Amino acid sequence: MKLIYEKSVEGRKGVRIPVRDVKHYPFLPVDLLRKKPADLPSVSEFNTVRHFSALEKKNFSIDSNFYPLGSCTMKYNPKVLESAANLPGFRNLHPFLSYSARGLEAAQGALEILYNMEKALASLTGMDEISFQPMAGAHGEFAGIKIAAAYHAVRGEHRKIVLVPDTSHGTNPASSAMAGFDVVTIPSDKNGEMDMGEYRKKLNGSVAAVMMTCPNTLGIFNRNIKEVCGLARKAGALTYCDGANMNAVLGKMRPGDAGFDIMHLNMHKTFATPHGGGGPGAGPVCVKKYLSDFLPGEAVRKDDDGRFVIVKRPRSVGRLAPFFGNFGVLVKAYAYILLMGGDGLTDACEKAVLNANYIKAALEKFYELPYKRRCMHECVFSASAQAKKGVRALDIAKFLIDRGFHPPTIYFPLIVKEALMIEPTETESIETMDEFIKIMKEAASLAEEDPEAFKKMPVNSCVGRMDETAAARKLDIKYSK
Amino acid sequence: MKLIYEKSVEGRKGVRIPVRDVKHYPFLPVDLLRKKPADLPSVSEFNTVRHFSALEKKNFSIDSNFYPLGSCTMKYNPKVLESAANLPGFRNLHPFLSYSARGLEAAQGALEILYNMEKALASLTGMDEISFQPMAGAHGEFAGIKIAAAYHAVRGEHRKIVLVPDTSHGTNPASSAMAGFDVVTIPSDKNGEMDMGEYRKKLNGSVAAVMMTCPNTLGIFNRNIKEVCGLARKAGALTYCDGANMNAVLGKMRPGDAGFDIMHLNMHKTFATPHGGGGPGAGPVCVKKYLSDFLPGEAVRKDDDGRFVIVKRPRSVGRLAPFFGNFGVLVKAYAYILLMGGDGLTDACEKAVLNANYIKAALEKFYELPYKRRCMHECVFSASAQAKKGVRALDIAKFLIDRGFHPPTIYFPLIVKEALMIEPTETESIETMDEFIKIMKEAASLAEEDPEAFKKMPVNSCVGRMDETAAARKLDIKYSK
Amino acid sequence: MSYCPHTDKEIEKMLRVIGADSVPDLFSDIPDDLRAGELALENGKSEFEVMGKLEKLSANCSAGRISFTGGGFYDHFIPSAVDALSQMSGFLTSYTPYQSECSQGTLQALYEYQTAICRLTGLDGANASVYDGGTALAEGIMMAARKTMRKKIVIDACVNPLYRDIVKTYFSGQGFEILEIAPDGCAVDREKFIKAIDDNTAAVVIQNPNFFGTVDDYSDITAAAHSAGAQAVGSFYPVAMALLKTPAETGFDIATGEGQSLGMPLSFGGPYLGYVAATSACLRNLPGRIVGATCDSEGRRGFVLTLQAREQHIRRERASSNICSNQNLCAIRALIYLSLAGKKGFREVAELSRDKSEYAKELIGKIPSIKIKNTAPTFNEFVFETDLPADTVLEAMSKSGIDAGIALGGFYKGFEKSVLISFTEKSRKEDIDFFARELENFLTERK
Amino acid sequence: MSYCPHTDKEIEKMLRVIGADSVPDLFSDIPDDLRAGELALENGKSEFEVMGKLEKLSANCSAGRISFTGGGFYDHFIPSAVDALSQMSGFLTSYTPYQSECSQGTLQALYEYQTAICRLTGLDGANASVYDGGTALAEGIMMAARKTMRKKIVIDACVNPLYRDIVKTYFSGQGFEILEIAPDGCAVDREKFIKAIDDNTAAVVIQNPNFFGTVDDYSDITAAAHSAGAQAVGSFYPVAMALLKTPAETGFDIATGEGQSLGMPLSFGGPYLGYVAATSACLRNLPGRIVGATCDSEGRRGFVLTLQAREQHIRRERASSNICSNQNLCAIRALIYLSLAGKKGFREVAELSRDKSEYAKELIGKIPSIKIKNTAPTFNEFVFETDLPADTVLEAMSKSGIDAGIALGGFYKGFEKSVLISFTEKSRKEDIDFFARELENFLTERK
Ligand SMILES: Cc1ncc(COP(=O)(O)O)c(C=O)c1O
Ligand SMILES: Cc1ncc(COP(=O)(O)O)c(C=O)c1O
Repeated sequence: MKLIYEKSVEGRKGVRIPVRDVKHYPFLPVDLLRKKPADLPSVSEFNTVRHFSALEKKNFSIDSNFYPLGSCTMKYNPKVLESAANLPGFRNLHPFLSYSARGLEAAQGALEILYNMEKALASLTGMDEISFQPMAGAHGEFAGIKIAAAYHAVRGEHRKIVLVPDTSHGTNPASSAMAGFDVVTIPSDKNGEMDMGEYRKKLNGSVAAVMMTCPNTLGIFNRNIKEVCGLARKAGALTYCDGANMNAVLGKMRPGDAGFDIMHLNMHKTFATPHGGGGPGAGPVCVKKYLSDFLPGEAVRKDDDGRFVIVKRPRSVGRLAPFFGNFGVLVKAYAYILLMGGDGLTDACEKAVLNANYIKAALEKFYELPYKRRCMHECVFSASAQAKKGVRALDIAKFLIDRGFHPPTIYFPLIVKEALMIEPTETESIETMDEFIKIMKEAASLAEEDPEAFKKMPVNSCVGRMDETAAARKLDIKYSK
Repeated sequence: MKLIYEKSVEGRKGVRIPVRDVKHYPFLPVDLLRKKPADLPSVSEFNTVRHFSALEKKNFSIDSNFYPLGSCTMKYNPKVLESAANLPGFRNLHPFLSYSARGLEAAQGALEILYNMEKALASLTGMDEISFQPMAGAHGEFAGIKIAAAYHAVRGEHRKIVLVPDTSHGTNPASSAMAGFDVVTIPSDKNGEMDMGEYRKKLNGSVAAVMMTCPNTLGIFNRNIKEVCGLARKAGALTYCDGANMNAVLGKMRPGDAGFDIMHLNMHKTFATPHGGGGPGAGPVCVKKYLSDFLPGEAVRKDDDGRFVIVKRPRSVGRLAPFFGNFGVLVKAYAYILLMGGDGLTDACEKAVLNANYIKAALEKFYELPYKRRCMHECVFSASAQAKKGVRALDIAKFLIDRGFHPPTIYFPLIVKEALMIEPTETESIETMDEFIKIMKEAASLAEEDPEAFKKMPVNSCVGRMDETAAARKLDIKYSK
Repeated sequence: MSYCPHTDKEIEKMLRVIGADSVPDLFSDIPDDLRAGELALENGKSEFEVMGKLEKLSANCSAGRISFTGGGFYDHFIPSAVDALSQMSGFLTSYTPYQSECSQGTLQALYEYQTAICRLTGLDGANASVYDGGTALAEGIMMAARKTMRKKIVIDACVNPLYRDIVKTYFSGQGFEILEIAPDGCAVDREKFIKAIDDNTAAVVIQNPNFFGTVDDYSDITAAAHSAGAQAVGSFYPVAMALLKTPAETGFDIATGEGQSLGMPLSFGGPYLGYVAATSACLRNLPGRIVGATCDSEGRRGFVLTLQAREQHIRRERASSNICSNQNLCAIRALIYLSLAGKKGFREVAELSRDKSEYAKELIGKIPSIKIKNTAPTFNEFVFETDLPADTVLEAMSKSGIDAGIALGGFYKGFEKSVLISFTEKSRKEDIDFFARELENFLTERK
Repeated sequence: MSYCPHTDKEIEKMLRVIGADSVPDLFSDIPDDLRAGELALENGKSEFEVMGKLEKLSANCSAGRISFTGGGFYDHFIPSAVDALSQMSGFLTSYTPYQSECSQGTLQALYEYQTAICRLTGLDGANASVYDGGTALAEGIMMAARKTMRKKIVIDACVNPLYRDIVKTYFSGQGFEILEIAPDGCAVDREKFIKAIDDNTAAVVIQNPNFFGTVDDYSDITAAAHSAGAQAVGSFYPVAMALLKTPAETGFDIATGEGQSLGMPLSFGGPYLGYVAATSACLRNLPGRIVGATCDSEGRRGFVLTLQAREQHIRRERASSNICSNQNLCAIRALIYLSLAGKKGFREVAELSRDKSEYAKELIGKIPSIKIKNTAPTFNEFVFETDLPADTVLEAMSKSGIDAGIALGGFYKGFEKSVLISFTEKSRKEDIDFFARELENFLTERK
């Protein structure tokens, strides 16, 4: 399909710009001006509509496809969430209004949402205070590690190590490193949990924080988390919970109760805000009371008259976003929380776990299951048996694309060879999962019978298998005509 | 693809209904109640979203396909029109408010739209007053013929005949018949215009009205319309202009000036309101001053204080809609008129005619052109040469579907054998038309080389060629499980 | 400005292919004396200006107050998914599904819609929509007239007065006799009505719940019609049908109605949705489009427009109706709405709407000077009478921010002090309480 | 309630397959002492109640008054098509395009977006977005720090103070020295700035137009940076770039900025769009996702995520950034916006915004007690000073229904009586006139 630039026709006009009701003022001095106009597309509004309508059809999406991408919680995004975020009072509110008394008046409704949501999330996580500045999970992690750094700094301690399990998501070590820490990895034991022996060995006075994902990326609930947290506390380290997988425990278990000091949530996973093909999300960072002064950005509080006010945090790690992060995403998450309520969120959690275990049980005989135990919201298979025949996880992914199913996450977590990480989420029906199971079984049979057949796949998509190596070698990241 | 009923699972719940804040009252007496609940689908909200997302993909549409369906004016529907109709003041306004003084206050903005639009449309058509009650073109025709009937009735004349040309749209004779008139058809002459000799012959004291389409459905501007109207007037008959093709003359020529007494407009064609897969449209009926008392429904007027009021029409033919017709569609049309302005509408008309003539010129050598002359907004070819090889207009239509182009209107107008009626509209670009032309040429070649190939088409759509005969014979118009 | 993509260069190229010198040249067929002069229209404006203007006009409509206005058009809740799904461009920007293979989305949806209407009414077939509930009723009666070849129509005056107007317009001047039977209180005058049926009668015409909100069982009337060889035609509020005896169970041959309540915003009167359903004996007599299931060349199920030989584009002056464009997108909205609400939820909507109305009736009924006029059961609306002209009462309520219903005096003699008030599942108890208080206060003060 | 489709029967069946007795059974791995107690959350509500509540909260935000508030976040016009297109479910409800063959829509759009950013900035490559303009600036400086392996950052205090805060947060506690150069009036203090650059300097950091609205040519500063072996990093307002010398033309190595103006609503601070572009020498050092063109097995062009070896999911602690989810949909919105506005229209937006600002500057400048603080040219905003504390002035204007800008005292010493005021193509002349009148009246009265 042509690029919008290839469709551009010199002289063609797009939307009409608002009428000019003031005179033309003299141009800026010529030495401040660009030499020639940016070569943006010259297309009609209708050209644009056709172009993006065509592009949109080339995507799989939750509304059209089962999307069991592990660790991504691709649940149904209720349509009403869009209506909520588009309410004019929210949509048109200028953020700088939060910087003046008169502006606060104008923003009361928005501040009330932040205030209420903090309460709701605190109750779900067992944490005490929350900053909404982080704009995605990784941003929340960075905030959390910064908080740990500040906490130790205030106490005059120089701790330079963050411990992460080998199952951790790549953002965990990356966020730690970006905050200036050295990352030490702890292996998993044969149950897919953190190896406590190794953990004890590596936990020492240089450790600033321990990051765990709960449940972890194998979909396994680490039964030792309380001990992990307790040991860390004794060693003077803080514990961080990567809450990306909260959908597995909502209403069942609260990281705060297990002893975690800090955590983040992924609103674009657990709280059903649409992922938009990669973002925007929101990754609020939550802490216990004793760390709340360090939170990034300002706090929203209620004053004695019931008005919402913005209060500076005395020892804040600083600002991570100009205002309150991805507010529009937060409104959607808030609407979701109100719609679901405590009962609905718990129900969602139960059904998410039920669905994952159902798929696990149904496919257990066809794919190797590296950890044979109950799973939480997702299950991780290995295609290593198939790989021996030459059919890799990637090939199975392409097979699924041809059948209209989005593939699972593949090759993650890293400790599972040829990983197929399947997270159905609670909003999928048994019919859809049965269809998926059927097709996964077909893939397994085909891998036995005709492994070569996979190499040509996908054939039903708008393009065939992409040459990713060539892409990196002969870098072409912008169109030059 | 499964029906929504086939996806239904007993006990599955849809959207949550608002909370009950009043007690349960005793049921209605049992003899008033239905025996069992209506067997509507039991599906989740997400099931519904998936179902309709899948269905939506099975349609061609203006946003995704060139749609040169003749006589339908499938132009781009600006996205802003939807925003306009959804403004809360319009969307949530109860129509019965127009029945009281206090209600009129609440409806001032809506009435202003109707008032202004009447003025705008009057200026475009050369007519004087307009009723917005008719909800589509055919409804407008019915209104117009009813007005003619009332006009003659008031004068004590018993005229029972309506004259229509053989090129007229089926709704013209059908509307006339539904209003109790006998329909007499006038043939076209060799230029594709009304045969004036035949017209003169058939025009007599029994003729209540003459209906013409301007330009006609051959895409030809009848150069004699003024004479047609003049002769009718002399004979005491009224003239009706079917304005479905107004896109061809907007700003260029006004039916009112040609002498027409009555006409309707198709807002869902000329004024860019989306057609919604078959409706809703709006078909306002416009008349000259001397017929305005007969218009259906009430008039909107401005009083001395500049307030908008609703005024009964003394000799109205009656009510054709409970209120002001498809108001939501009218808001879109009004927004379109404001966006386009007089200059834009005229420009649209010019480009519509330019585009049609371009396609005509480009395909003239490949398809028989029954009327070899300039066309207006559409051109009508005949596939009769191809039909001799066994490739009918319908086959060419299916060929186009396979190539992602919506077919032209086929087999209409009736006087052209194997008609292919092509209306590109003004919003199509030359690239798209060139692509269409190329494919139409391919069809012509293929018809020469391999006529049999057409019979299997389409093959790229979600279903193959449908058995329409079986559908009518073994009538299955509802799902029974 | 317009939405045309044409550049000057392209225009030149096209003119060359056409063999014309200029664009105005293309209009040479328009005689000089018919050339339009200057249009009395302003030039086009940008989206910003136009939306600015429309937002002002919208703000000048005080929609969204507490409202108990109904009269056949109800403020039921519309889930966001109805808009989101129906506005997808495949539904919104396609034309009539003449070419079935590239219109299966619309066609299957209509087949499902027809099924839903059949399941609601209990009847055997439904068409793909007509304009609205009023024209649906007129079309339904025309079906009966065609079938019976008779010229007399007996209609209960408890049918929505606006619909009766529409029926009169459709049938005027064609030798039909339309006999309106005045109500007995807020209900049909059974005796008079049945007496009026004779062997010239093409159709008896009934509405349930009627315009006053009264619910009834019309089996006796449809039986009387049938024994006189007439057809029974009715107009039915779909939400009430979730609970009430179906038109089929009550003996109606043809059921019609307004589908606005199934996901259409009030929108000052339209676009709404007329539905028409009928017994199997009448199906080939239905107006407008009908979708049927069939198979493709490989035996796969698919859908097409069927029985097109009834329609104007084939049969012209002998068509069963002149209708061409219908309210397709509204039918799809209704189907989406019914799918979202579902078998269970749709009943809940009906039950809640009725119970809110019962609650209000109880509350208002306690106000000393007020009389509830309906003596028979009601669904979600009823009529109350005070000692004052209805407009005085409504005016006062309006000052309290409440649209308290419809004054009936303009439609019915003897109802000058009567107000038709209605409720849906959206009517909040606190708003009903507030209204009852305001009403009582006002009436007491005026004493 | 939840959005789960499960019926009791299905749950039973699934449990049987799993071999579990009950759903709670599945949670047996959670130790008893970690079981959550009762949640302090209300039960779920229906869409009707929730939207009712949110509508009230929305109404409690007085957005939509006359506003001249900017400061890096501007109320430009957003054509309806931006919403309509970006909210199509293929864009809205898909995940990151890891599986390229079923994500070509997102991938091609991102490639086109990257191209647009390159064409605006004049630079060689851009990534697929980061969170916002502030984090983009921090990421840009980190690129420079990695490249130069130096630890000193010289930043103009005319850079948005909120962005400087973000930069400080990112770099704190890691041995970096961040040197802020106080402004000279409303412009960079050239001399001091250039003097501060030395061979420890990783990056010089500039914003154009700066936070005061002042437009400048920073070629001398970037040249000084380069001769010291430092990189030049800037933050650029995309609408201004339609007119101004490009970052490339001015010698910047890395251009970053806030894309909110390209079709994102203000939305109380987000979601917005951070862009990062760089010269070819820096491309493999970019943070986050990048889309590249390549071919499929049959040689057809297609798009993939490329250079993934830079990213956290491959390189973990050695990744060029920790970013994973970005602001993808906002990038697509920006591309749609730029396509709709087009080459010509986008310049018009810039010209109009500036001319409205010039008009206001002229008008306000005439008020006796007012001083325009910018001495150099400005783009669409400027600083004015009165004899009163800025908050007093803003408070008064607010009473007239005008949000008249940002009080600068909280951000800059010596600016306690200064207001930053901004304009876009949407600022109506009549509103500017009204504001100027109100302002003059107020200042006169207070005399
Ligand atoms: C376990 C885990 N942690 C962290 C992240 C990062 O979240 P984000 O993409 O919102 O930055 C993810 C996202 O996939 C994740 O799955
Ligand atoms: C020439 C002409 N007249 C009348 C009509 C009927 O209009 P509607 O479908 O709005 O009833 C049409 C519609 O196709 C038409 O093309």
